[in-house]
Amino acid sequence: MAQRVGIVAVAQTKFEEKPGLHIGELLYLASRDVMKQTGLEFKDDGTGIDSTIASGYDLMSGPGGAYMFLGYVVGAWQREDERVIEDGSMAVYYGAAQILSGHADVTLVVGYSKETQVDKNLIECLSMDQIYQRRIGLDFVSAAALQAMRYTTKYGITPEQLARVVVKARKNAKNNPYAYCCDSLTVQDVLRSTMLCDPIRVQEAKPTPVDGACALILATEDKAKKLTKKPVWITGMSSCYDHHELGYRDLANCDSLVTAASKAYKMAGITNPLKEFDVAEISEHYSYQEPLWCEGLGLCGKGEGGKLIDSGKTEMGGELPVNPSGGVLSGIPHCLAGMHSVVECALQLRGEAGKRQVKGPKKALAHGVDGPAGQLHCVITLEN
Amino acid sequence: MVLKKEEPQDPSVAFRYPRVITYKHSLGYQSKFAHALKMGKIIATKCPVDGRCTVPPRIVCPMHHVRQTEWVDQGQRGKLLSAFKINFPMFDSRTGELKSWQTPIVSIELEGGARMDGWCAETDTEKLKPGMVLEAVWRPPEERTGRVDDILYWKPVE
Amino acid sequence: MTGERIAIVGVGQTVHKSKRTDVNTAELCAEAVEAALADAQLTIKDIDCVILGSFEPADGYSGPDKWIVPEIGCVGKAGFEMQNVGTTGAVACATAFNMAASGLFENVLCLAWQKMDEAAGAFGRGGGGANEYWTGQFPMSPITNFARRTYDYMTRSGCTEQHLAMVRVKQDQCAQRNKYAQLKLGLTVEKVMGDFLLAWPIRRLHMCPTTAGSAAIVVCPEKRAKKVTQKPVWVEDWFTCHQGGALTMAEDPQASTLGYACRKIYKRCSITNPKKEIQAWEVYEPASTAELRWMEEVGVAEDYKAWKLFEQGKVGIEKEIPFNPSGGVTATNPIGATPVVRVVEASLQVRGDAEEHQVPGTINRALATGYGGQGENVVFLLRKTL
Amino acid sequence: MTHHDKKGVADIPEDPIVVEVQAHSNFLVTVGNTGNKFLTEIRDNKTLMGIKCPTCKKIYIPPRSHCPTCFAKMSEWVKLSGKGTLETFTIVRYKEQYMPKEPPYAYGVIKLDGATTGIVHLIGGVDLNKIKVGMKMEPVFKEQREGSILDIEYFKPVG
Repeated sequence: MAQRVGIVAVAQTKFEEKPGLHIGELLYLASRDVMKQTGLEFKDDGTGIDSTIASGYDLMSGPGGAYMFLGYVVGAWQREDERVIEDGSMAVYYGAAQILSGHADVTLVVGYSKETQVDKNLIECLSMDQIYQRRIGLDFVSAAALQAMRYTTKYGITPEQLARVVVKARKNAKNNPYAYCCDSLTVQDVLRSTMLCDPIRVQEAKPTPVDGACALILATEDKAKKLTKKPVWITGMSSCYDHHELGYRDLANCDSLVTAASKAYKMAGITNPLKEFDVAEISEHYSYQEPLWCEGLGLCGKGEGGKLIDSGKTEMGGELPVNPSGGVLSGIPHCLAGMHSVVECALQLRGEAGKRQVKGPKKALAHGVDGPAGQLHCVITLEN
Repeated sequence: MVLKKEEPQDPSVAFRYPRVITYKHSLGYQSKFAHALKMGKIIATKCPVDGRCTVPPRIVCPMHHVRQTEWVDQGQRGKLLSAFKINFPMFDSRTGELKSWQTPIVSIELEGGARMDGWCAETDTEKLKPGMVLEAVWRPPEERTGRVDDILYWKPVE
Repeated sequence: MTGERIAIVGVGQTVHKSKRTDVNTAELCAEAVEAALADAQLTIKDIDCVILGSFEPADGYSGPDKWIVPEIGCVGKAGFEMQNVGTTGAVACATAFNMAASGLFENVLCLAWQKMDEAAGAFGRGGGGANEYWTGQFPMSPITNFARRTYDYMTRSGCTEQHLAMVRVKQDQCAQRNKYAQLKLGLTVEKVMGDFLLAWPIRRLHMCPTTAGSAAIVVCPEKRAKKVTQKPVWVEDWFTCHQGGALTMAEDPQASTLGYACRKIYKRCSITNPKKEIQAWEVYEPASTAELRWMEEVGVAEDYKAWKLFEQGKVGIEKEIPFNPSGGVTATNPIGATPVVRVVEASLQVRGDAEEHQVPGTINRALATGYGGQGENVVFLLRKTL
Repeated sequence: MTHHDKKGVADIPEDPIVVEVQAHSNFLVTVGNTGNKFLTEIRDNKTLMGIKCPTCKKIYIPPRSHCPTCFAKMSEWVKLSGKGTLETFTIVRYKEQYMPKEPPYAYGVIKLDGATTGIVHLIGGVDLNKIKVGMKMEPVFKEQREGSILDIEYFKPVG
């Protein structure tokens, strides 16, 4: 990248069921937090926040045009306020591109999700094509299950290995005051939980419903240095689409993630991700996704995701701790996961991650995913 | 399913796709407004900077970006700003059905300064002059649900 | 601008129709992409980033990009989807501009669409949204919004229904010369005035139709653009000026960010006399009557006097003010794609490729806008030379 | 005439309300000529057809009119036997309103013989516990067919 984009402040709300709060209040909590940290206000003379980029699924919030009545909370009045309808990582991606383009110097990126309002599975079913896959009733859960079955059978990934992913996530979440689920699960507890959609068990799927919001402020290199003593730099980023029809892909691979990661690494000059990154936050909506996405991200070879988990390298204190926050498996709302990854990575790089802090990290890897069985991936690399 | 058994190639297969999504909207800060409607009151949030009252209530003032926490009773009467009739059927949000709306839609500036829309009892738009005073007519308390249509309509004050 | 200067190197749109039974939504999109690539003389292999704009409530999808991206051959490419209600297509264009100017990509494809023949039973149903609690309770629609706007305009300006009809007739005359336009009706003032009254003073002919159509553009950074085409259309500046529910129509019947956005963008581009310095206008008017106020807000007419220009016959393709030479939104309205169609048409004007509806003379600068919600506008300035 | 009834306002409760709202939709879905050909072949002839990319030579099912990777317009139809191999499957054990039948039931990706891709569909005609990856599968068609992907009732193991 020609110049670096800095993250100057990050915020998140506690992730939990919040039936008492309006969506706008979620946006308010997260956005005012980052504004307070930086002292920035909504200004149109170039001395404050120049533009806002939001991320949230429309049909999740209301029957259509929901955001039309929310933008004002994050400063839409006569100002640039745009919305990415993808996982939150894509909003960060676009926010950084907007700064690189010179169109904005300081951008507020916010993500919101209120799963308590609507059946998440129904909305996800509405992402499937109407003619074939939606007609047979496929949704993201069953699509993920098809991928899980293919992946585990092709490479001999064991249920115990996958259960360990959940145990690790919940254990890490205990150190995260914002996490929703931080129970002391054992491998046996996971394996004994009810089967949701073979081979995915209830405890291996993202806890739902959860509400919450995240916010970040991005700035040009110059402004970032002025706004904070601890800027976190975005050094590489890319997204990539895969086929929509599950039958068009080999579900045991995640080609689009491989492409997205290689583009992002090239920008950041990363050649050995496992060695070079000190911490990673990966969006795993189901347990099988951690080993599979790790393969796609080049943290291990093809089919070696299970072994990577066994090796303990991804545990806290390991070579590359994956999801010190507990990640999506500890309960991050749908479509906020990727933005949460970036927020957590930034906290780690600033040394502000509290009890979940990894020791002295220099480089971090954030990942977001959207679409059935990981159709659209986004990879963002960060540095302090 | 609207499928014509004609030429296999030509008429495109088309089908209807009915779906119902149930939303459980958290009213959050707006809850007070809903409670007020049930009590037969219209209240508005007030901007601490310029004192502008807004209905529907807003979390922050859109122009000044400050949190609005003060609520102000807007009274039962208002000044007519504009009125117009619609001659085409539109969806009734209570039933989800198409409905013909016979009464005009009026914009009103309430006594407290907030502006809002409502239905008007006077169907002759010729008789509705900007500036005239209208008064809210409410549903009986037991029928109120905390929605804006708890106000049945607005009637001109004699 | 510190990033790269950018240009539109290819534009494409479908022939807009009220109904398309031969293609599904994804295939409809592919038609515009094919057209844009052909226009740019590029293939899909050249494209490295794809930005989609979907007006989801009318698509019945949550994230239709997942289904559409493979149909346009973009598997393996970077990209994402944008949505900002009515301004969706405009925001998608702005996003594509940002992506190209960021220096991360060489050829960015921007696509938006709508297949309104499928959307009659849309989720939205007259407002709704997170504030469903408020808006869903009145039967609000663009028709009621523009009835109110127009009523208010007439009270303030003194223009009559006759003038409103003149605007519609002008749009129809333009649309008849645009081979992509949907409605070509051969209207007269009498015909418009005798049309079905939806909500006074809005008649059926005043409102935009429902259209099945799509539109796409290809954007490149400066160096690449000069290689790709002889006729790059330079993107001078843009401003997505939203208001996010800050004002309801009850609070301000003329709520609009267009004037503010134009003043700001004119200042940034040192435009002091827009009427002279901008030679073609593609301004998003969901109702023909809105064109009057929009003309005033963009600065080609004095406040509340635009209707006099119609009386004097000064508006038209070969006239003093070439406003919406394509026939505008009242002739063609594939919602999500409508703002992209504005950008496409403005680009064609700048290039001199608008054929039958080309504004005579050199078009150095054109202005295109997108409209959405209750008065939200996005403004684009396109130039022939840098 | 303004009366700021401050006391009155303070008396109004603030406890949060959750409002239930139903959004109805009834979209019309146009399948398009390409999908139409595919579905009518299933309806009228119980035949599964793939579509071939002229440049990649890949054969896709279900069909699209453009190749997802090279954007070539596809129009060459290839008749398939309908038989294939089960590449992966899952058994759905939770219930949602949009599901085609009562859980538990199974989905699978069937890699069809003669095609580059597989197709996702329901798996039936077999004890759910006996479904295995690698099984040979064949389609079972409904008696009453109406031109939908659900005209295939499910895929079942061969034999």
